[in-house]
Formats: sequence, C-alpha cells, structure tokens
Amino acid sequence: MQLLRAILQRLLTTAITLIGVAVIVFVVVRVVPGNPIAMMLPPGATDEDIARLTAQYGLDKTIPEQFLIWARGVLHGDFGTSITARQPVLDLVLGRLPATLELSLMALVIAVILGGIAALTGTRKRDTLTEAGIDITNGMALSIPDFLWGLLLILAFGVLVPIFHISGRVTPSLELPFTTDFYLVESLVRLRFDLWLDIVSHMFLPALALAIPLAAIIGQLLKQSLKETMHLDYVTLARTKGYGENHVILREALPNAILPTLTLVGVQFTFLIGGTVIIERLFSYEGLGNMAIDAVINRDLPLIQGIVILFAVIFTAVNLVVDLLYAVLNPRLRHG
Amino acid sequence: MADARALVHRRAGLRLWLSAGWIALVAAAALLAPWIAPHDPLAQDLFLGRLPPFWMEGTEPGYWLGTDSLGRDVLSRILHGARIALIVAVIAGTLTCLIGATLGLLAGFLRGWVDLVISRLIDIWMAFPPVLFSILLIAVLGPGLTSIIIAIVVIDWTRFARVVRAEAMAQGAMDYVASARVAGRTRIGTMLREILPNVLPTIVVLLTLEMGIAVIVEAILSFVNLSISTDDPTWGGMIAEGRTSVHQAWWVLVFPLVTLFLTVLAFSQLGEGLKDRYDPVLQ
Amino acid sequence: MSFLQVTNLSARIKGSDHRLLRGVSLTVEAGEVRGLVGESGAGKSMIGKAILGILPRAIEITGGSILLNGTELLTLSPAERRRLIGASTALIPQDPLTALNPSRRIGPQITDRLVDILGWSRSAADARATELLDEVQITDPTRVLRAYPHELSGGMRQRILIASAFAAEPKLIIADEPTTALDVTVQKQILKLIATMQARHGTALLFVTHDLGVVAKVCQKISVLYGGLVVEDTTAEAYFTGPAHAYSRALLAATPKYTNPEASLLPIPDAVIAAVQADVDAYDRRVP
Amino acid sequence: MTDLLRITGLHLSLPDLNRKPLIGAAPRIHILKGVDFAIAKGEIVGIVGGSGSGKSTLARTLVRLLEPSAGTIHFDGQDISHLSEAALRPLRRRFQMIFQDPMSSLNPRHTVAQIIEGPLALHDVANPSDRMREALDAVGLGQRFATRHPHQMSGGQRQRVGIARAIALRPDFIVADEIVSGLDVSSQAQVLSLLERLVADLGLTLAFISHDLSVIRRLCNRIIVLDKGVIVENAPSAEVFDTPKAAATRELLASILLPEVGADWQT
Repeated sequence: MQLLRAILQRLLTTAITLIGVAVIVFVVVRVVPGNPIAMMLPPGATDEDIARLTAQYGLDKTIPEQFLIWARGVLHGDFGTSITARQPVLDLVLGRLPATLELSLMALVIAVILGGIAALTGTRKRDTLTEAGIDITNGMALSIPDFLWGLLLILAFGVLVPIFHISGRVTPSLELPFTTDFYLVESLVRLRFDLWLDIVSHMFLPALALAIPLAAIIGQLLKQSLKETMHLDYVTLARTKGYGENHVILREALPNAILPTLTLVGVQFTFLIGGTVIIERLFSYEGLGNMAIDAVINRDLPLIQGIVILFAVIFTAVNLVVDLLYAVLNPRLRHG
Repeated sequence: MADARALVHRRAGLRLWLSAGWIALVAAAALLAPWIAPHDPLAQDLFLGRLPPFWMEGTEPGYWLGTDSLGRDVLSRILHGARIALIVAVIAGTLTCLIGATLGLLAGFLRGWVDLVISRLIDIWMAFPPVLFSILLIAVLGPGLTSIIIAIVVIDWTRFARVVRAEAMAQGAMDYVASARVAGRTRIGTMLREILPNVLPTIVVLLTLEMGIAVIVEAILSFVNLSISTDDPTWGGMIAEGRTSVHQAWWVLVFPLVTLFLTVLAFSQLGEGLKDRYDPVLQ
Repeated sequence: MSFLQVTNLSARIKGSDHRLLRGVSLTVEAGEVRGLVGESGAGKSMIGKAILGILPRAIEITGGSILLNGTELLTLSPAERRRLIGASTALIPQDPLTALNPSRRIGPQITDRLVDILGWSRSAADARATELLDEVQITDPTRVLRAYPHELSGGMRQRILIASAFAAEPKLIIADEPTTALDVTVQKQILKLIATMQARHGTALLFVTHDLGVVAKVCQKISVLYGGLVVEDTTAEAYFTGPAHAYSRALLAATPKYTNPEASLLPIPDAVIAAVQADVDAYDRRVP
Repeated sequence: MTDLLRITGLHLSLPDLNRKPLIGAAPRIHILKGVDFAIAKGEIVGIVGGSGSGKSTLARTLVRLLEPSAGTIHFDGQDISHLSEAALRPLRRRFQMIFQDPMSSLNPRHTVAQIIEGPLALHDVANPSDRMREALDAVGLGQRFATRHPHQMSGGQRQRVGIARAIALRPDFIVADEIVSGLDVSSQAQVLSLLERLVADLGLTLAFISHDLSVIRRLCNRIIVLDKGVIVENAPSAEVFDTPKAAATRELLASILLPEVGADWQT
C-alpha cells in the first residue's frame, strides 16, 4: 500500500516535471531570433513562399495554440517534422538515441569500476598514504568537468600517444552490416570483434571523459559510506567472530554502504548524460547531443523540442530506475 | 590524532595558498593584460602562422608560447582571455550563488508551499541537459558577455538551491532552532542568525566551485562558437581553434587548456581551503 | 592460572603521548563475572577491545600482556589471533540497533561463525540457532531466523545478540554496556537473561559498564578505572559495602539511589578528582 | 499557593507523514490524550514515563513549541494555548526550556557568549554581556568559556551552557527535558546539584522530565507519571515511591537497579 502510494506520487511529480519542461522549451524556442523558414529557403524566395511554409509548420498561430497542436501530436507519437532534415523528428531522434545510450552506459560502467576500485582500496588502506593519494586524485577528478577531461584525453591519447580514435563513432571506410543503431551491442552479437574493437576505440575516450567525474563521486561517496559503516557494531562483531578485513568489507559493509551512494549516483548519472551533449561535439560523435547543437544552430525548432523532451524523459526514467533499485536492495522496503 | 590533524591542517593551508596564489596571478593578468602582453592579441600575421613555443626549433623571438594559424600570439591571447574568464567567474558565480542559496534557504527552512514550488522548479530544471539548455539560451539571447552571465545564472541556480535546501532542512531539525523559538526569535531572524551561519561554509564551497564552472561554461560556449564576438580572445575560443589543428600545432590547444585547467582547479580548491581555515567547527 | 590474565597493559594514540591505558592488570577466572567500571574516557571499553583485537587503527598497544587460557595474544599473528578469538570468545555489543547487519537475515548472522570459522555443517548450525533462540526465550524461532533485523524490536534484537554470543560455547564473553541503549523497562530482563545464560554455560564474563546498579546485580569482582588506571580491584560485596578508594566511594555516592535520596547524586569533590589525577600523573612520571 | 501553570484537557496529535495519502491531509497520531495538571509557583515537579509515554511532547507543548489540538494551557493566569508566535514573544522571556542533547541545542557555529546573549538581546535586556558573565558564573563556568564553541567543551560543560542560557533571561518557569540522560554519573550529579541550587536561589518553578525515577526522587517535590499519553499518577514524591497506585508506576519502580548487592534483583 505504502509502496503503491509512493509510485503514484512519483508518477504524478514526473508528469508535472515533463509538462514543465515541455512548456519552458516550447516558449524559449519560440523567442529565438531569426526566422527558421527564411533560413531554409534558397535566397530569392518570395514572401509568399515563406508565408506558405510558415503556415505549413504552424508557425503563424499564437504560441498557446501551437503548444496545444504540438502536445496533441506528441500524445499520438507525432513530434513534428524537422525543418532542416524534413523528416519526422521522432525518427531522427530515435536514430541517434542508441549512440548516446551506448556512450552513456559505457561511461557508467567505467565510472562504477573505477570508483568502486578507488573506494574499496581506500577503505582497505584507510588512514594510510594510499588513502590520502586516492583522496587527492578523487578531489582533482571531481573538480574538473568532463569537457576539460575530454580535451586532455584528446591530447594525451589522441595526439601524444595516439592509441585511440578521437573523432566519430566508427571508422568511415568500414563496411557496416548493422540493422540496428546499437553498433556496440550488435557487433558483439554478430561476433564481429574487428568492428567491435574499432567502435570501442572510438568510444573509449569520450566515455572516459564522461566517466572520470562520476568515478570520483562514486569513489568519494562510497568510501565515506564504507568507512562510516566500518565503525558500526555489526562490523566489529564480525571481526570478533574471526573474519578478516576483506570479508568484513565485502560482505558486511559493502551491501549497506551501497544504498546511500546509489541515490546520489542516480542524479549524477543524469548529469553524465547531459554531459554527452558537449562531449559528443568534442569527439564528433554522431549522437543526440551533437544533433542537438546543430539543431540549435540551424534554428530547427521541432527537432530541438523533440531532443530536449527526450532528454527529460531519459533523466526522469533514470531517477525512477534508481528508486526501484533502492527499493529492491533495501530489505527495509522489500520486507514490511 | 593530534598528528593527523596537524597534517590535515598543513595540507589545507597549502591548498588555500596555492589556489589563492594562482587566482591572484590570473587576476593580475586580467588587470594588466594591455601592459604586459608582448603583442596585440588580435594582430594577425600570416607569415608568422603556427610558430612553435620558445624551446623548439623555428621560433621567432618574443613569441614565447608560439602563434596560432593566423599568426596571433598565444601568450598575449591567454593574458587577454583572463579578463573575460574572470568577469564571468566573479559576476555569474556571485549572482548564481545569491539567487540559488536564497531560494534553497527559503525552501529548506520555511518548508510548506514555498518548498513545494521551489522543489518542483528544481525538478523541472534538473530534467534539462544543462549544456544544451545554455546553448539554447545563448541562441535566444544572442552572443555576448551579458548573455553568458544570464545563461549561467538561469541554469545553475539549482546547484545551490538543491544543496542549501537539504542542508537547511537538516539544520532546521536541530534543537538550537527550537531553542531560538523558545527565546522568541522570529522565523526570518532564526533563518538568518541561526541557520545561515551553519550553511555558510557549504555556500562558500559551492560559490568557488561555481566560479570554476562559470569559466568552463564560457569556454564551452566559445567552443560551439556561441560565446562572445569571435574577435575577443577567450580561452574557450582558443581551445576550439586548437582542437581543429591539434595535429599540426598542439601548443595552440595545450597552453589555453592548461591555463583553464589550473584556474578551474584553483577555484574548486579555494572554497575547501577557506572552509578548512575559517570554519569555527573545524578549528 | 586465570582464564584471562591481563598484565600491565598500556595503550596510547599512535604518534602522540596521549595515553589511554596505564598499566592495567586484571584477571577473570573461568566462570567468573568481572565488572569494569568507570566514567567515559576511563578506558574501560578499550580493555575489552584490546582483548578482542578490535582497537581502532589510531590506537596502539605500547606494552603489557594478554594471556587467554595461557596463550599470549599480543604476539600472535593477526590471522592466528582472529581464529583463536573467534573460537573461544564472543562480544555482546552495546547497541542492538546497529549490531545486526540490516541487509542480512537473522539466521546466518547467528550461524556464520559456526559454519565459516569453526567448520560446522549448515544443518548442525541451523539446529543450534533454533536451540539458542529457544534458550533466550524467543517464542517463534523459525520466523525470527528468517526475519531481517528491522522487523524486530530492540529487546528482541538484544536477545538475538546474546544467543549469537553463546552460539559457539565461548569460554569468555565481553559484554560492552549491553543494556545502556535499551528502554528502562527492558534493561532488567536482558540483564537477568545474560546472568542466567552465563551461569548455565559457566562462561567467564567481562562486563563493561558505567552503571553501578548493573554491576551490583551481575558481577562478583569489580575493577574501577580512572584515566586508564585501575584505582581499585575488589569484590562486589566489598565494593558496595564500603569501597576502599576515595574515588570509588565518590563514584558510588554520585550514583542515584531512590532509597536514600539525600546521600545519592552527590557531585564528586574536587579534592578526590585531584587526588586520583595525581595518581595518574605519578604513573606517567614513573613510566615514561 | 497560586498556580503558575495550569493544564486542562490537553490533547495533542501530530500528522503521521509516513502515511500521508497522495491528496489531502496525513492521518494524525494521538500523542497526548487529555492531560490535566497544575504547577504551583516555586514547585519542582518531576514528569516521568517510559519511552513512548509522550513526556517529551508534553515538555515541548508546555513552552508552546507545539500547539495543543484541544485543551488549554494557562501561564500565570493567561491562556497561551493558541497565542500566535508574535503574541507569545513578549511572554517567552518568562518560560524557558533546557534541552536533552546540548550538542543539538547549542548552535555549533556560535560562541558561548553569542549563545547566551542572543536571547537577551531579543528581549532588550540591558547590558547583555554583564548578564551573560553572571550566568556563566552562576553555572560554575569561568569567563574563559565565553569565547569557546560548543564542540570545544565536554558534555557536562555544554549542558551547563544550556542552563546558563535559560536562566540568563531570569524566567519564572523552566522545563528541563531529560537534561542529564546523556551524561556520566559525575557530571549528572554536578548538573543536578547546580540546578537544585539555582532553583532555590532564583525562586524558579521547574518541570523536570526524565525516565529515571531515582533522579526525580532526589530533585522533585511532586511526581507526575505519564503512560501512553495520559497521567496515571500525580502525587508527592514520597507517596509515589511508598504507595504507587498505577501499574505503570510500579513497572518503572521495578525496573530500577539499585547500586547495592542483592536486595532488589529477584523482583
């Protein structure tokens, strides 16, 4: 009963959030100076041509009217037509989404591995120079945003020691047999490890740039949480039963220390996804973010709207998943 | 324990002085750029294009850190770029802090409908990808320094609001707040005299962090060509240009990047250093 | 020979001259209950932790010996020591709310030592757990063994911790303020339970507490501590009829006692504190 | 003797936010269920009860940190049960509270001087720093403590700052909520004898809330026993101990562990 109410409450606030996002982006986009229709027509188009196209895209109506028309479309799965590409926004956006999802998830995996190692090592070697070293590294990784890490990685592993690709999603000359846009997954499924390696080599640096700040946050929060847990009586009790340090950290402390970290990591993961916008640009990676920047530069209103809404949906979905995970992992919520 | 504490203190002291020192250096560069820069940052000379820095072969005297593809002096451009970086950091950082911290404090302490409205706003804001949002705002507002500052404030106030709200809520549950009520303090008085001093250390840390972030946002916007007019030298603009020619002239990317890196790092460490040094609870 | 013999045990905070234990000596005979009494900072919990090898990392033992059934603990390797401690001693901790792992079921938390450290079969360990819960008067053992800690009350959890402590029939149990965190009305029941179990199993018990009322009920011997120094080592009988040391007397007079309100809750006179502090200083001069 | 404080038919319920429905008000938990008593000027009344008896909620209601759901609180003849915060403010000087946990009830970022002078300034007391110094002396802390922060003191010292803050206003009535439960026996004895002396010297009226009957026996003239939100016993101290009427009182008495060998163990 309590759980059901919590879920309903979440869905309600999520709906409010999404409507809020839609309204704001709709209004902001419509005060962009410059007429997108005029930009897409060849020079020498008549005022009549412009008026006709403007009406075709519904841009001659008032903003509330436009919003209602658009909202009705969205409810039917119609996000409008891109002005520059002249294709349905939904198709364009869904075509790019897999690239961004793969990049974000790869970054998440890297962050969890790096952060987890840092936290566990720091806890194992607490109050030593090793821990101090981890703290300093974490502190630096944390205070430098993904954009700067991306640039530094380009210099280090793209130019100085060129072992990774720094541009694109896959080497353009390669023949791609893919039927979906999930290149990373599909290359594995098709056992095309040559392609997989090429894709990973393209994705690794942007994913690492996104992962470093999150890894630092995970490392810091999880270590702090672990260290606090290590002082609790049930950990002490386990020691007196004859268990050693590794067992105590992994079986007694870790399952409980993960919970408080998890909620914060959820929010931070949405920041990471937001970071793909500029990182994709930096690495010329063909994902949603890169498309979004082009859309803004080209004043492609329907496309901008579609992308921003999609991001908002992803963010709220991530938060929902994190809450569910929390409930699953927490015996307090699972039982009783 | 005494020993560990002394160690932490020494490290904190060192951190404070190093970060404050670097920021002072950047500030000096910003103030004195017209006098200390060896060249006009905008002067192009195609015959002097892509000169390497001074320790390499084929340099020209006076161009210490080399030149970019248009023959503009990298060092002079970095010095001049410090101006915009610092203006954005200080003004945008402070404004964001004032607005965000105030809203967070009100929401966290007063609770009720104030909290409801502000929390909902935060939720909506957090559902936007910030970089995309800022690019969009600049597209709306048009390029320029004021636009950048407005965009940063509009987007980043939630950073302060979220943290300060949570902190104020935690402090509000403490008995010293109840005690202030028993003593007859008003709600606003309690918020300002009792809660604020306890939230202030967090605010200071966030403020300096935000100053670093503001510099980065400016750089990102320059990078996508939406910042200031393209003439004015900015670190982000230099980085954008350096990125395109990174294989031919790495120094055009490296020097502004290192400067930006150190500045952002210094800002983030400054707050922590100040807190360690001046927070009475940590003494 | 005593089952537990602590001799001249000294400890301090690493890298400082802040001493926590100043040459503590005490013995616990097999099947005997000794109370360790003192105010916060007197070092009473530190002794228990030193025996069990769970001192915080910042604290180091600077001298002395701990003989457990004739084996010197302080010279054993960490792994050997853990095994010995796990097999022959147990701890009843202070706070039942934090002493059970919230993400594990009760059953495995009682049986893990038997299975992992002592090599029992799982079925034997499970049977033992049911038997123990019965012994600590938990009526519904099967349900409780499958429950998570948050589903049980504080008093219930403390019973489980007591059961868990007796699981491997240890020769020595260290109880660290086991009733302090409980509601007043359950304290007495839990204390009785510990006393009954101790008597039935013939376990030696080192009982750390600040509460003289508790000591009076369960202990046969008492060590009174101040500043890491044992100021009095006596029998409970002797202590409560007339402690020899002025500080012990003052501590007793400061304790509330409703049957004689005028003679209780008396602040410890400054002169008494000064005298006992002088003993501490004298120790520090004697032992550099 | 005149009553300084008179409580009639006091009910108090708080919203249970854990069970709040999606729309509408949360269900309420009934904590105090019709409490009547009076405290005369100069009296020291002990309020005792186990956990969940509602004694801390009662303490907070007496100083109007909580507003009663029903019933009245008369302070010195004036009905304060539903006065607004602004209307209460001038009266606040006259009734003060000392809290259980001084670490939480003293602002960690204020100095002792600021903590004690703050309330004085609010009530326009002349020479607040003189009064602060007087109060520090009265609780046996020297002037050197004025510049310290709470984390630089021991538990007993912090609790004495809490007492100093309350008495500096020279109130008529003080509620002390479990003020010694976190302290060592020696600090406990010290704080209590200090409180006893101050109450006598300043002619204070005191409501002393505790779970420990032994402590209350020493300090209070009269004892009120609270159980599940109702008063089950209200009598002079000696009577409560000699002839306890309510089962809750007997249970509390039976749970006391006297510092003497044998005697009460087997009850």
